[in-house]
Amino acid sequence: MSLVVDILSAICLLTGSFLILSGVIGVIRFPDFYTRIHAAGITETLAASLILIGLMLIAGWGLVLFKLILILLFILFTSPTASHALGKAAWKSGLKPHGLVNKHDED
Amino acid sequence: MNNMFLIVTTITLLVVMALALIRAFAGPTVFDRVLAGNLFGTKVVLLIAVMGFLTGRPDFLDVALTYALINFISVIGILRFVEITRKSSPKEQS
Amino acid sequence: MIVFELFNYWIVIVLMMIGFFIVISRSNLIKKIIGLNIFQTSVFILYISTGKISGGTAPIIAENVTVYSNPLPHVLILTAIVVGIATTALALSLVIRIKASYGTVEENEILQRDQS
Amino acid sequence: MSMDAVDVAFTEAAVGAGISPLLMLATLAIVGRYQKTSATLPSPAAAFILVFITGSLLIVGTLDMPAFGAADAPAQLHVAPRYIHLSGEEIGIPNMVTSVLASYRAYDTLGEVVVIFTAGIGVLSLLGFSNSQNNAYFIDKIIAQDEHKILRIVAKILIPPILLFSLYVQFHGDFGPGGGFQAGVIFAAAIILYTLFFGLEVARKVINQTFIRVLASLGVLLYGSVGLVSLLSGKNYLDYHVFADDPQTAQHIGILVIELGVGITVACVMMLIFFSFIENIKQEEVR
Repeated sequence: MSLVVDILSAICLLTGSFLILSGVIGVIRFPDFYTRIHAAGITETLAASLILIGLMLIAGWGLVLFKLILILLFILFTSPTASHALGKAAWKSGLKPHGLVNKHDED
Repeated sequence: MNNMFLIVTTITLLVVMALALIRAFAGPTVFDRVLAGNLFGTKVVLLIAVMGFLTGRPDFLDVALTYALINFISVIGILRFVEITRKSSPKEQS
Repeated sequence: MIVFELFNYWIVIVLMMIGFFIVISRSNLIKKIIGLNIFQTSVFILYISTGKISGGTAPIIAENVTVYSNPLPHVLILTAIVVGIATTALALSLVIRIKASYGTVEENEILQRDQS
Repeated sequence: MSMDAVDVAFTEAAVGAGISPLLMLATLAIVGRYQKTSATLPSPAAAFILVFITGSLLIVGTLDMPAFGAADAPAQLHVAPRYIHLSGEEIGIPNMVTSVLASYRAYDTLGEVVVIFTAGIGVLSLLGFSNSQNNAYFIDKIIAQDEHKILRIVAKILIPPILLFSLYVQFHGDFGPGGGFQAGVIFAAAIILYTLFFGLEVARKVINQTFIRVLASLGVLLYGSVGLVSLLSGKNYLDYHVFADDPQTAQHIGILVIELGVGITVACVMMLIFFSFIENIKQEEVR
């Protein structure tokens, strides 16, 4: 039983690590702000949840589990909201997506 | 056995934080920098949680929780102030 | 190996010198305050790192733990951080007043205006 | 975390990541971001050389410092072992940082709280004790232009848990990381989040300005009067043993009251500072 939990938590941790790595590579490599926010926003939520779930599996019952669930809830709430706020603020400030810029310049 | 995976996760998190810092320095617009800062912040939350388990005292998740909250507040606040600064000095807007 | 024994002081010094450089080489008062903040942070790290005892854990009493790190620097720095933000706020409000009466926050422009 | 300073990490997380950059940005918003940089001071090269020399001298100076983590460094030898070994029995709470902060060195902490309070008064007197009769804050105009509905809803969901969490931090400081300083800052951060989305005008209605001014002073007074009570009962200043017969219970009561005073003062001063910063944001005149 404990071995199964260990393996599950290891899988969760490793998948989470892979996802954040891919997310940050997207943030580094993508050409403009909106694609970057896409890379960061999408991977961040799932990766953070996976890592926290992996930790929960290690933690077992108790106050620690409760706090981890609390952190997970907060991250699930705040991370998409922050991404939304960023995207909206960037759009309002007049930042256009990569492809659109050229079109407008030519007009 | 479990520790090994925790260490792997920690190292990945550190690498990711370094890469996010690169974007924060390079980012052409202020929003790129805020995005990288947000990314850095969530990674710090995860890092504190993982480190708590790694050092064997997972009671200290309070710090991670605080960081998650405050990180959100400061990202939102920074965006608000970017907006305010842009609107309070209209002549600089090009 | 001396590098691993003293690296905490070196990190502190590098950080401290970055702050110092900003303070003496920028004329913008807000940048100077940011430099002072970096300097202050380096002092915090210096204090905290002297409190560490290898093999010890955080100074919260727990079972099966005998070695704790030194709680005294933690107390000093804990209060110093909050005092630091309060004094930073004071400095920033001084900058706001300077801007209101001089119309600039550049140090050399303020000096020029004083002399003329 | 690798230096085991949980409480400090807590404070730095709350202060360094939240309040401090927001204050900087508020100042930038007031002062105007795009200052023309006419001429920097003489030359960066001279400054760099000076910094380099100082840094090298300091590094030479570290060579005979005790090594990182050494258990026999002078800092570990004198008063710290007493705190570590006896605080469990004398104070009876697990978190040594709290027991040193609020009991052994309560007098120092009183000084720090007074410094924070004084800084708050200084900020208020520099930026003006406006009693907000004019209802035209610039930030309210901006918020009215752009309501951010989603963020408002999320803020409404998040603020009560944050306030609750700050109370948890306040009263759990005896057992885990936390205490008055951190709780005050977190509380203030929640109010700041509220202000940024619902406007200064509304926030001023929720948090009465005069009330928090009085409350900030009451926090310091609470702290000081604890000391006065013990002084009048014939013990030393801030000696908690007058509150109960059992020394550990007495310490518990004393620490609880003192942390409460600290928390109230810090929260109120941070809110006051933030309010007086953002009410100074104005539309820049076009010259």
